[in-house]
Amino acid sequence: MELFQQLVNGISLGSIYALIALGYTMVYGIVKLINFAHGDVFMVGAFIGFYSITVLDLSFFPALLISMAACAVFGVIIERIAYKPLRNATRIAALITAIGVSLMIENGMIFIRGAQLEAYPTNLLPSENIDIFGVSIKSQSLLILGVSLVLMMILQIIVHKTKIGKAMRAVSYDAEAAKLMGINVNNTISATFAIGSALAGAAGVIFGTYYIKIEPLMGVLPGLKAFVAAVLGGIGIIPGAMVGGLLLGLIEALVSAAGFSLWRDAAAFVVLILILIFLPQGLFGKNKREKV
Amino acid sequence: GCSDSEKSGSDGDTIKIGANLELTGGGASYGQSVVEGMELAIGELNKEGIDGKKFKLVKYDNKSEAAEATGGATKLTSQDKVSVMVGAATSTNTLAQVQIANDKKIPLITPTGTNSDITSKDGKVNDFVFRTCFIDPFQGTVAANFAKDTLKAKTAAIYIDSSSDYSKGLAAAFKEAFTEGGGTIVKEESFVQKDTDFQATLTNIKSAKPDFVFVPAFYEEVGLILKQARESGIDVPFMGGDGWDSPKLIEIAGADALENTFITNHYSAEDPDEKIQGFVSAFKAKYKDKSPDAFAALGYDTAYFIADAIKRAGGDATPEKIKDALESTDGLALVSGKMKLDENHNPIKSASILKYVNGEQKFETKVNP
Amino acid sequence: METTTPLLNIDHVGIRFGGLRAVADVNIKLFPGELVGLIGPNGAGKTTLFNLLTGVYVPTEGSISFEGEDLCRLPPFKITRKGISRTFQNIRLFSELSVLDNVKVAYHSQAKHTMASSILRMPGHFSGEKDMHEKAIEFLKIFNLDQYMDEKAKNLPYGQQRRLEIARALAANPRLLLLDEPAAGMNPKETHELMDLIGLIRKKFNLTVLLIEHDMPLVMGVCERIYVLDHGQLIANGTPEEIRNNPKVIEAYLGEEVS
Amino acid sequence: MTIFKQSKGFWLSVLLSFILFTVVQLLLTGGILNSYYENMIIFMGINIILAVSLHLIIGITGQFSIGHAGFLAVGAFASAVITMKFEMPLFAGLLVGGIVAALAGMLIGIPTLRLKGDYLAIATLGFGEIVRIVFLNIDYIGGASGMQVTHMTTWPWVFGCILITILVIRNFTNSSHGRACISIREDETAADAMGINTTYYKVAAFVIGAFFAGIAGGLWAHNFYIIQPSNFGFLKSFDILIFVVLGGLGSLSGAVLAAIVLTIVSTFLQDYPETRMLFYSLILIVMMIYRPQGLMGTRELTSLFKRKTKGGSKDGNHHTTA
Amino acid sequence: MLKVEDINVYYGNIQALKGVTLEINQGEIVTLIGANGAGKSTLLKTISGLLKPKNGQVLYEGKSIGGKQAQAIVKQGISHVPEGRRVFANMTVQENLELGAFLRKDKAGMKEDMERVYVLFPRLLERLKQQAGTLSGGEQQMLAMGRALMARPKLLLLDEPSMGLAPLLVKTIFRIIEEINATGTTILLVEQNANLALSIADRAYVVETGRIVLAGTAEELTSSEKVKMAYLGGH
Ligand SMILES: Nc1ncnc2c1ncn2[C@@H]1O[C@H](COP(=O)(O)OP(=O)(O)OP(=O)(O)O)[C@@H](O)[C@H]1O
Ligand SMILES: Nc1ncnc2c1ncn2[C@@H]1O[C@H](COP(=O)(O)OP(=O)(O)OP(=O)(O)O)[C@@H](O)[C@H]1O
Ligand SMILES: [Mg+2]
Ligand SMILES: [Mg+2]
Repeated sequence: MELFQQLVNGISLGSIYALIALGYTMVYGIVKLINFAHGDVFMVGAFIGFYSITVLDLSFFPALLISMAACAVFGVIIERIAYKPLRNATRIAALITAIGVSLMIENGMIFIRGAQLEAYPTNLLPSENIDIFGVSIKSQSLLILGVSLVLMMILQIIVHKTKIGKAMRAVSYDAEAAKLMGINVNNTISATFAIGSALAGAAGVIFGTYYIKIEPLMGVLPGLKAFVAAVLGGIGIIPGAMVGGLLLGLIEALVSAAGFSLWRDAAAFVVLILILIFLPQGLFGKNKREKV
Repeated sequence: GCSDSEKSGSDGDTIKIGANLELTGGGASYGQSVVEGMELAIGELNKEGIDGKKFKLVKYDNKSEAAEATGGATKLTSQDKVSVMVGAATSTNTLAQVQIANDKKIPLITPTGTNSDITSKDGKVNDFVFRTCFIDPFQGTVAANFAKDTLKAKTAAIYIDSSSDYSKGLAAAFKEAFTEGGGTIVKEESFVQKDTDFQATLTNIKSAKPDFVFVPAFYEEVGLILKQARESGIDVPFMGGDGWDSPKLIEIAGADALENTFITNHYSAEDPDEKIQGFVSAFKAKYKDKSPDAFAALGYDTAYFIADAIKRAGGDATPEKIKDALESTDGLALVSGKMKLDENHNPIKSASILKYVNGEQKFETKVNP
Repeated sequence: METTTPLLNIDHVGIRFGGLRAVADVNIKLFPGELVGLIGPNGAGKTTLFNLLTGVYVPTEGSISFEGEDLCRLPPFKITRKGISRTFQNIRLFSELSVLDNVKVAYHSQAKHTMASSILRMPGHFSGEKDMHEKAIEFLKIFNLDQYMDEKAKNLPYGQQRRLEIARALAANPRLLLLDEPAAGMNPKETHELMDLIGLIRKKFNLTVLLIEHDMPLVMGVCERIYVLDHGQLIANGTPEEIRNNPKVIEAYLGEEVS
Repeated sequence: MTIFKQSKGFWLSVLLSFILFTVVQLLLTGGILNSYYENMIIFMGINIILAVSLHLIIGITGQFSIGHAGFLAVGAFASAVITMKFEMPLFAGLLVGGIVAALAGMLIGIPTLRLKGDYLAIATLGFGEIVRIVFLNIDYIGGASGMQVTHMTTWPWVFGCILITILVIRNFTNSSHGRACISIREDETAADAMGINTTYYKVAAFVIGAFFAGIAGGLWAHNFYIIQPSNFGFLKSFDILIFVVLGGLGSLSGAVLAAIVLTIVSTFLQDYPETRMLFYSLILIVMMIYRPQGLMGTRELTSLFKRKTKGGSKDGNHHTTA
Repeated sequence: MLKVEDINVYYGNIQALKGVTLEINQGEIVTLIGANGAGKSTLLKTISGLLKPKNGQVLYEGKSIGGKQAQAIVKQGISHVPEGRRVFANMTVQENLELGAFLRKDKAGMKEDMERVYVLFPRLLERLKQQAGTLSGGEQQMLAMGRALMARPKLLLLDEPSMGLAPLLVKTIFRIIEEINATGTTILLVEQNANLALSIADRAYVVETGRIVLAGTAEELTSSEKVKMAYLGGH
């Protein structure tokens, strides 16, 4: 029974990672940039949601939508100002910029409102415990799992079935050839950032609702974990992010359950390294050797 | 060159106080609270001044990193030549400055670093290092006795923030006192700061079926632990130390989760004591109705602690004279209680035990050292 | 020819990529000093075969031996040190390095000075580097590349980059040289010069050469024997004349009239 | 190219560095630079060593490693254990710190045999975090509270270590072995095909880089009075990475320059605690937008003083045996 | 139809085109020949908007298009099949073709053009669901051309369509180029294989180090001694 309880714990933690990882993996998949600022957009989303709820007195869903919209715009602004000038620069220069943007958002937030934390109102969504054979499942965990799954499917449909999705994949593979098809590369990349950041914003609000506590550095660790989840699943692959997130949550829960809670983060990274050594492209990545 | 400390401190009309605190990074909220308390106090003190001199606060951010704390302390002592240093808000970053304070002979006062090693280690007192708060063992012992005697707990679980010396110190003292009194520790678990999901470990604690859970940690995580613990059906009493004390704890955990929980503390913002209420309202007036936590109160007290010593030593006092004056502090009335130092530079203060009722702290009992 | 032992013996070699059998059951024997062509439609598996020979891929079936030694499962650098060196279909120079340094890298495995002697700048380092420097210049001279010596490889004109790739491959001191479409992207005049160059180095270095090309005048002009690959399998093998008239080859590769 | 020319440049740099050493030493003992500046200079020196050691791994060998703080941590704790627990002298501490870090470098070198680019980056980042968490859980070295370490690091020690680091890495880079590493950076498949044992050189780069990072760790430990696992998180790794990239990937003098400039900038910004990180990040972003190739590009400082030779590339061929 | 007037194009400090002027008339096949690095691809990229000329004019149907965004130029009817094919390897053949018609909204017309591509390249019809990256080189070239045709161009720019292809495929491709031209599409063809290019072209230009050094009808150039020596293999 306890094991089942721990599995449930792991899945509910994992779906949060998955939620953040979706946007991460989507941006990486298209732009091939490790957007370290993703976790910080997530944080901004959580705060926008918080202020919408407390200051504007909105309920959960309007706040979620406002946060998603605001983060989408924010993501596009970041891309236009910081990343766009570096499109043709080396990957590592872009990575450093992403680190810079991440620091900037964190410290900008601290500068604007201080470093103190805020607590989400606890009554936003009904929270009940569902007991099944002694295993208690929180209704909110189910909701988060459901939301992640739905978003994953929507994302998968956007990328693989819609016109903008085709444009995204074309740009991701070969931006110059995409231009020759009449695709506006700038707009397509902006759309990618908009969607990815909106997802981060949604994850922020949901995180706030679930874990209550938000603060300017809240994005750092979940951001890193989500990135690990994305890599585990095969970065750039949308269902991979989902599976990677859940897997990471399960690993962490089981390691803690075994009494090694202090080794939890290390275990996540050990698994990451092992998986990468044996499956260098992650679980779902196609093991393509470079064609010579 | 180390002999320049003679010239340190007062220059012209000002007395420089250095603050080397966690303004950014992981401990930022503690450092910022301390600064707010100190700035409030200095504002008040400067209305009168001491021997015609006013205090000037020189702030450095140690980014919550020990290395930066060392750098800041070096700068305060050799560049700014302050009379007294305040810092840091956490035990670890304070430890990083101890050697410099001793080497440069500039008093260092930590408002909130409760680790006992700060002021004395292996029986050797750090001459120039002081603190405004009580030390870890005291709180832990108080909590253990309370659990045993008042709550009649026979078994207890301890849930430690292993990234904090504070938490470990309290836990060790608790464990010793609790087992000495015949209780058993049925589970010891730990987490690290900034964790947000405690469910897996709480499931473990739940199955150990303790009568009582001791969580000596800071409110950020404690709030989440309490909430998640109650949600997963652990309804025994929880208790912690002054690290719990923040209005945010109530916001995070919610009033329901806080039922049946207790803390030991330096002070309580709800305390009707005149001095305390005076401080609380002055603080709220200055900082947009924000309620001061213990860090702010101790920051505030630290400034008065220093001012008192300088008053006694004279406005032109050298850092060494200030140190002597600090050592001889006796009966100074502060927000966090009356202050007297023992031979290890640790204040002898009483602790209060508070109980949360409907999300508010209610005075339970007072324990003297 | 039958009396000498083959320099290279490719024995029933094949490889799969997922469901695709990119190379299947290929048998090729090369004898010392030969210049042999390897042709076939796009995607026939020619480059893949080179990759198998040089250890980039490990064959899923069959074996390869060079001078009687089994090459399978050896890492690429060891195979190169055994005496097989190659160029790439898509030029792969060390683009930020100078032309001279590109050649020196290939000469590295013959260098005698150790890492320690270099770090401590012992005499061995200086003599080793000097020797390397002189050898590298020698190679560049043969290819008329010495005037570009200090230029970054990426700044070289395309045709010169192709030449540099061959020069670099030779600096690794091979007995068997594998050339993958060296004339790609060259116009007929440049191709002609390349043909002469290949002949020259073969004599000078006493090399065996296996050449992939789509340029029929080049292949037919220089090769003594030709293997034809289609869908991963050998469909023909013979002299240029035989290949030109082989109906299977015409159907799969050459088309009706050959110019 | 002759040995004579080589030694002329060599002796000149020896002379210059001797002068630099003496001037700083005199300023310190003469009290013109107070201990605040001494601290800054030492911190700068440690950063230089870190930058140069990572430069070998990323800039020269092209292995995208963002877990360098892990090696720093290993060196710091190992050396502190030697001096504090075994009460041996600083020299032994530094040496052991370097060696243990080098072993860790060999360990992390192994996954790199299969990983490339972003995947390698995240694996090394994971490695750095694992190191931190392992130290967090070792009570012998104080767990989260870390170790208190006596201050022993002085300018002569730092200077000596910088000198050795730069000499070794420069000598390595400007040799056939260094060229082998650069060829891996440029095109690993081609390097392999040219007979370069890429595995060996990748691991070698990690081992040498980690060794010097470990020495930097030893200096660090004995400068800051206290070391804790939390000092060596991934943000620290990013700091080091930023030196290397901002200096110009592939440029040793660039890495040194960036370490100096950024240490000064960061110290200067300490006076503005509320905005320091904001400025720091802004500098980073603006720098990358306007000069993505870093301060020096791939050039070396020395190439700025050399006359351009006929046919010599504008970018300078510092990788030849100059 | 297209007029390029005295354009200069730079890559950073390197000048790749120096005062190039040329003209293409409706319905022609015009070929550009020249050595590696002469600037042929640069010229095509400038016409299709991937590069911007520093000065000079590109006039298409009388209007200036020099410096316009690539997508605007595609919309006006110029399609560019780039050097090295550049198909989207991670997408299916069908998706590649659909991307070719990215800017179009007329469903019926697109369907019609799709049919036309299948007629020209029956191979592609067989492989609609296959990932483009797994096609053989020749098939990829067909796909790249089919994709460009999906934009229903009036002017088709082809950059070295025969590069790296087997002789059989080269012939097929050239036959198809003539077929496309026969249906009214004007073609600007860049080729290394000068013999072959001249054999199907109406007119030709010879490019050397960024300059047009010779121009004339295909017959004139085929018989020119200079061209024979430099580009036709000298015999
Ligand atoms: N690493 C790989 N993974 C999957 N398939 C591969 C890989 N390498 C090659 N192939 C496939 O193997 C087949 C043979 O490819 P190869 O490159 O050897 O052809 P080729 O004969 O050299 O053709 P070309 O003349 O166009 O260069 C192709 O279908 C190719 O897609
Ligand atoms: N991206 C670039 N950056 C810098 N220089 C370039 C770039 N692309 C091309 N060049 C230079 O511009 C000149 C013309 O190149 P271009 O590609 O147009 O030649 P080409 O005639 O198409 O040659 P090829 O037959 O090799 O395709 C060459 O000198 C080349 O080195
Ligand atoms: Mg090939
Ligand atoms: Mg071209």
